[in-house]
Amino acid sequence: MADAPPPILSLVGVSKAFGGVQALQDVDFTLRAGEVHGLVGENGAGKSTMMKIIAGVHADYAGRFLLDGREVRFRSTRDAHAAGIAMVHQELSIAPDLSVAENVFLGTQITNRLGMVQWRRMAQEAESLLARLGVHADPRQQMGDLPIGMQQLVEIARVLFSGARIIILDEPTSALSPPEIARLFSALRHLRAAGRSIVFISHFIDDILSIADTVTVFRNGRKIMTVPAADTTKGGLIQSMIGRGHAELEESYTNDIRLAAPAAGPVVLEADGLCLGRSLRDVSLSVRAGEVVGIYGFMGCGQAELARVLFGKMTPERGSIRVAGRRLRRGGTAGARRAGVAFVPDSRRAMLFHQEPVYKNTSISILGRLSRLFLKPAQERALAQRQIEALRIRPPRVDALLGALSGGNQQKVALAKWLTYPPKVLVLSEPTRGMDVGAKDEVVKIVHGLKAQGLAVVIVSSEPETVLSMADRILVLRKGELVREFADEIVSKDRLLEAA
Amino acid sequence: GRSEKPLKAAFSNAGLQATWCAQGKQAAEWWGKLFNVEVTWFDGQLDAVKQRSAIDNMASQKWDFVAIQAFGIGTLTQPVQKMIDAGIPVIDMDTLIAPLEQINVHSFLAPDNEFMGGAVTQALATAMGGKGKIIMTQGALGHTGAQGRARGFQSVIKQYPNIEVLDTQPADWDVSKTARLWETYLTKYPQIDAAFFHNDDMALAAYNIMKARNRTNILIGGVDAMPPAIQAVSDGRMFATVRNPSCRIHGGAIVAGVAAVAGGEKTGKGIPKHVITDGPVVTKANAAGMQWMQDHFLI
Amino acid sequence: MNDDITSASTAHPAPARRGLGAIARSQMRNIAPFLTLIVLIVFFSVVSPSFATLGNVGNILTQVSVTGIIAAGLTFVILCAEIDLSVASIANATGIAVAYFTLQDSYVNIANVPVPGWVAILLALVACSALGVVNAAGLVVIGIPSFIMTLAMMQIAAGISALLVRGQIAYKIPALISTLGSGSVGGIPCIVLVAAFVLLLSHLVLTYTRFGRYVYLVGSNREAAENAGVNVKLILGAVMVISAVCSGIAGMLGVAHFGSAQQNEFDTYLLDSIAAVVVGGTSLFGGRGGIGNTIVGLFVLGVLNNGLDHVNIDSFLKILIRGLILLLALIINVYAQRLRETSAD
Amino acid sequence: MNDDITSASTAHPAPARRGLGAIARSQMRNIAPFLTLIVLIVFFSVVSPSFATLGNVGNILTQVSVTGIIAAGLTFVILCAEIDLSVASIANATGIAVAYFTLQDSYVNIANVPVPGWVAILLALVACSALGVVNAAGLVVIGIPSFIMTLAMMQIAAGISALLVRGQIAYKIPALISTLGSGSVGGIPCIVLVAAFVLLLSHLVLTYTRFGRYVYLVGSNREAAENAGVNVKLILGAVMVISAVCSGIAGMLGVAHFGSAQQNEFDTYLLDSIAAVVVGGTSLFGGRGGIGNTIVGLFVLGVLNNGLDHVNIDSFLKILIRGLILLLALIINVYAQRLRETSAD
Ligand SMILES: Nc1ncnc2c1ncn2[C@@H]1O[C@H](COP(=O)(O)OP(=O)(O)OP(=O)(O)O)[C@@H](O)[C@H]1O
Ligand SMILES: Nc1ncnc2c1ncn2[C@@H]1O[C@H](COP(=O)(O)OP(=O)(O)OP(=O)(O)O)[C@@H](O)[C@H]1O
Ligand SMILES: [Mg+2]
Ligand SMILES: [Mg+2]
Repeated sequence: MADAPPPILSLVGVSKAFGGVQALQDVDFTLRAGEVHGLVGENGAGKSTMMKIIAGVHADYAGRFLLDGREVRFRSTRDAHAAGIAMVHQELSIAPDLSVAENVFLGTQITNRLGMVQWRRMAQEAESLLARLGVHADPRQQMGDLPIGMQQLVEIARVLFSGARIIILDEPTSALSPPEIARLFSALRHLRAAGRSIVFISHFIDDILSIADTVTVFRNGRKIMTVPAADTTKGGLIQSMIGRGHAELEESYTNDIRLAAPAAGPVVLEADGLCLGRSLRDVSLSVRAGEVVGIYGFMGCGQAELARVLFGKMTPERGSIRVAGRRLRRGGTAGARRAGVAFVPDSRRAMLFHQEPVYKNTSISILGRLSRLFLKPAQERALAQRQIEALRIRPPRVDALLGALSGGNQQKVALAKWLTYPPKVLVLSEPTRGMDVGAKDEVVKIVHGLKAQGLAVVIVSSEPETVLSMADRILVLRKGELVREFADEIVSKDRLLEAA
Repeated sequence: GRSEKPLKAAFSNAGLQATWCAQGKQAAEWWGKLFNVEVTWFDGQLDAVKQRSAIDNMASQKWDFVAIQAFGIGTLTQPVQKMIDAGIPVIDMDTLIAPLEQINVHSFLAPDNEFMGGAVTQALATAMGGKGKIIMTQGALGHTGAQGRARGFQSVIKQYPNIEVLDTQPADWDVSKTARLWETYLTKYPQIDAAFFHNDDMALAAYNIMKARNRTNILIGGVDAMPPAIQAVSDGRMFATVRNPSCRIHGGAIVAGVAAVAGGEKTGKGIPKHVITDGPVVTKANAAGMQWMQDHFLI
Repeated sequence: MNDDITSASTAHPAPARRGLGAIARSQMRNIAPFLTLIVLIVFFSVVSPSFATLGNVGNILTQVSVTGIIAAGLTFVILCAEIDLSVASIANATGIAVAYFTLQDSYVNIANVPVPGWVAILLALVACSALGVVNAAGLVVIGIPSFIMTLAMMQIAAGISALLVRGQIAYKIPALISTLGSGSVGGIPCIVLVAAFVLLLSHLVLTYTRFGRYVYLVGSNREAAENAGVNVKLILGAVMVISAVCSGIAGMLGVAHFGSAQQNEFDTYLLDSIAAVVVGGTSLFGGRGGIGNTIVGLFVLGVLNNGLDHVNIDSFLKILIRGLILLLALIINVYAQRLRETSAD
Repeated sequence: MNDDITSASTAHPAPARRGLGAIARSQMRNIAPFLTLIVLIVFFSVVSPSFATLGNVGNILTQVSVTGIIAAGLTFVILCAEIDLSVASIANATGIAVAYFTLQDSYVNIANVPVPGWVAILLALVACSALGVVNAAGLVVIGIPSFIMTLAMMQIAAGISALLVRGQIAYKIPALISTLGSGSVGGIPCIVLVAAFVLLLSHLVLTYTRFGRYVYLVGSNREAAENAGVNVKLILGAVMVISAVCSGIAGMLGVAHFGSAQQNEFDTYLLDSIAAVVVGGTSLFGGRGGIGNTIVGLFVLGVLNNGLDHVNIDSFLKILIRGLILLLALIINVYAQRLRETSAD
């Protein structure tokens, strides 16, 4: 990186606003040929927004966009494709109803001279492209039938091998298992060697440092700095990301961690012999009051289904769930809520009402306790106000529309709705997926606080750091089966991965 | 006369949802029993496409004779032609299957709509004393029956310079649209002396609106003279209606068919190409008799 | 979150006291249809002297009553981002059912089952609720999309109507229904009062009850509602039943108002009631709008239909004009909504 | 790529050759409607001797032809997760337009504008494309949901029909259309051949062209399509126009087939064509299904309608039976789909 090659892409003074939200403010950014450029920053810092401008998703922005030294302005993703820019979006962007092969060639299906799609050739080429990422899937299979991790890999394969010279990866590893991540990195290194430029966004600083040549840090819609990866440390990056130094945030969990001694509280949640198709096979577990149980497994190993079953969203084919001794019968999520189970799903979109005010978001789960028939908006507001203060939600207005809050504050609102009348059991599904280090830290603190209040907490995650940072006891799930329990012993990330 | 061997006849009418058609079905079955004819029904469901499918299916089966009331004029020509070509006498009831130039049916049994419209209008005009204000509420403008009734209305009204026609909007045979129109009329026109409706159903729906607003002094004329309307004429809710003789037409089709098959009656010789089947105007005076004749499927 | 967030909160400035302009913009969804209504009223008042009379106001009120009752139920369904195509058909079947259970004059040729009036009404209500329950079961238990579930129900209810009247027309209905449908109190038609009552009740339920809140939230984000422990299936089932019952009531009163029960009598009410809800500004995607919007939509269509009866234009042209004005109202809604969104937060 | 990648592949073992059972399960969406069809055919063949005859097969083919042409276009729209409620209305308007531009016999009382046959056909095609373009513009430019955009278009096209024929009936149409609609080649009705051609062409377009694959992609995940550089608005606009043109062709042939052009002639085709697409197993939520499904759906409805004419049951009961069987077919579809999903992965 000593004699830097000329930039192939640069943004100069770019700004972008959504309504009143200033997502990007006067940002300069430079990408060079043959580099992997890491991008870090808090949630909502504007990383995705900038990449979407480069990929032609957002056409209305202020500022200049230079490609190979010439000014361009993409009107659509088509223009970006034509210019050799491809992007893996943060949200899975696949067509579940189409075949795997078509997803590999999404939008660029192989045709013959007459314009007819060549299905057989497409399947063959898809198979060989996927094999280069170590994926062996039947290319004729329907995409939606694949596990999430495989779907993510197919999308990555599409972008990596599309022939684009500028490749943008927005949090591509969130659904991947560690071995898959390793294979992805190896592929990225090959592409870099071939002179492609890659932008890599991630909240895993370790990953960034291991793959990136250059790192750019964003905060609050502004670029804070760009440094060679070799010249910075994890601590330094976190410092500039969130604007403060936090020793404990640097913890990488590669070292040994001593799990707490078994909790003494009464058993609150008891699941016995849960079976659900191929997702869950005879899963039994019990959680005591004041205990945090982590359930770790690779994406698609059944942990998402387990969380849903515990909250009544799915009915297991066999097995029973007891909350405080009472059997949970088919009552859907409402029945589980009544029994004292609370649930926080992995995506914010799936738990909040963006067009409604904060107080309606916090009161939805307790309306039944406030009154049987008529609403009591004054009480709803008062309770919301209490939660806003307790969790320091900003802005502190119960009537603010939820959509106007920042992501972290939205996340707090989602938690707040369960805390007015604390539940007996809290099920968190991937509670830190896609969160920046600062936000993760907040979640850890809240979970510890709830544990102290005597809640039984279940954390289901495919991120080892998440379970390691919060759980007192860790169960490892592999292909729907509980294969290992870590309790009252020393664990580390490596041993966890080994077990999974 | 009655056929010795049982005959098989296929009937289709516009749609059994309509009372007039439902009564026709009963009449055809009644007369069919008397004449040893087994009647199979193909309902048009008040829909050109559905009736066409039904007639297509009818045409691919064997019949001694066939009688059809078309819902959409000109929509059944092809399968009907096929049956005519196969030598099956096809009797056309009430509405043209296609213009008579286009298709050679055995006979066309139908009322003269222009005459019916004119006859009721005449009765209303006379009762009005030749002067006053009248409203015509039309059926669907695309309906040939409605067009004929409107012509009859206009031809009579022309002769009365002192009768003013206030409005002639169509209500498309739809009672809810009739109600809406008449609510407007009753507020818009403080004086309405008479009202002519292209059928009795619309007339009775409008009467309901008039009653709700105490405007029952309006003379109401309708068309069809089905039992509810006869009742309404008897008890004075309606002034007059004219009989559109469903039983005569459907029963007549049975008779014509049997005559053709068993008696060898030839089209244009024994039976004319066009039989006009008009019924009389029904007022209080002849209402009871009209009801009796219908009870026995005579008119 | 932490201190630096509060300091950084300039990125999301707390809106100052909302000015009149801001309120107007945020209410665009409601204001746009209202403006359409005003324009129509002014237009017809100028064009026809008989339009802007007290009597005609009464007409318009009466004319939108049946649609209004159906649209009230449909509003619940559409707020949940579902649709009910069986409303008119269920209205028809219920109207016919109540007549079927009433003694008809001898000249009405229907083999029916007369029972006392209140029993007839009760049976008719049970019938429409049952059809609603079938819709609900199809939607939430079996999982058929409401669009096609209610499409099938539309045919089933039409079939029931056909079987009950068998091509005849029934005229007699229980006295209570008859009074409610065609009587009047102090010059105001009872049917208008019933419609007003149903709409008001629906508004109160939607705005002030727990159930109403759930309806909005389920429509706004179904998955989030489920994840918050709301019994989404129950809510969806309930709105389908509410819609069917409203349709049933409308059907009975409609039969009383028109004076007869016959097949296909209410067919036009399907498009009219959907159009009323949508033109009023309630979103087909759920969660936005309400009875207030539906009322405005009802009057837009009611004034349009009634006004066109007052002006003397070619009957054939009227159909086209009606379609074009409907399209125009939709375009205005969309642009008003867009204006609101771009100027939001 | 390199050794460590291939060696680590055990995480996702290569799936074994898919067995027959797996294929059957994955094809449930297509198999279920087909089974329904078989059951109906067997049932009617047993019940009625006149059903399973060569002549009647011809009847069924002819009867589904017009619906088939409309449904072909509608399949594009529904695969994109949109809907077109204006198909029947546009068919009617186009059929009337082509007659309007043809010299009518003197007894037909229409003030029309006769032009040479090919010009008339061209003008009619331009007319239906124009209506399709309006639908497309409303959907993608203005942003009106297709459900209500095409609801408005339904009325607009009906208005145009009314204005053109003014309550009259036109009989004459250009000779080419007349041959295609009512002629036959070697005993096979031309209209069947045209329908087969349109369906085959649609199938080829949907399966073997990029445009067709974009239709599936847009229906499956609109945002992913956008991200993959597909011009989503163009695709959506195109399917609306395709649907309108198919409807227009169906309308012209329908007029030829029925022998006359008049208002409201084709109203039933709306529900019939939607039902055909949906009963065939194409998802209203887009991305799943296709012309093969539509063809099965067409025959399910065609056999049902035709078969009921062959059995001697109460005419009033038939409407109900038709509705119930429709519902049953939908339930079977849903359960078949569910079976597939639970047995997947
Ligand atoms: N389509 C949109 N409409 C409105 N606001 C948006 C939109 N997309 C992004 N924003 C806002 O712009 C800001 C920047 O968002 P962006 O997605 O770029 O953040 P990010 O850095 O990618 O965060 P994360 O790490 O959570 O992915 C946020 O406040 C977000 O709420
Ligand atoms: N000031 C208040 N007093 C009483 N209830 C209120 C108040 N504000 C909100 N609510 C409650 O909020 C719900 C609907 O009110 P709100 O006006 O917020 O709805 P909305 O969805 O914003 O509707 P709109 O479409 O009018 O914007 C009702 O349940 C009502 O009880
Ligand atoms: Mg992002
Ligand atoms: Mg409000």
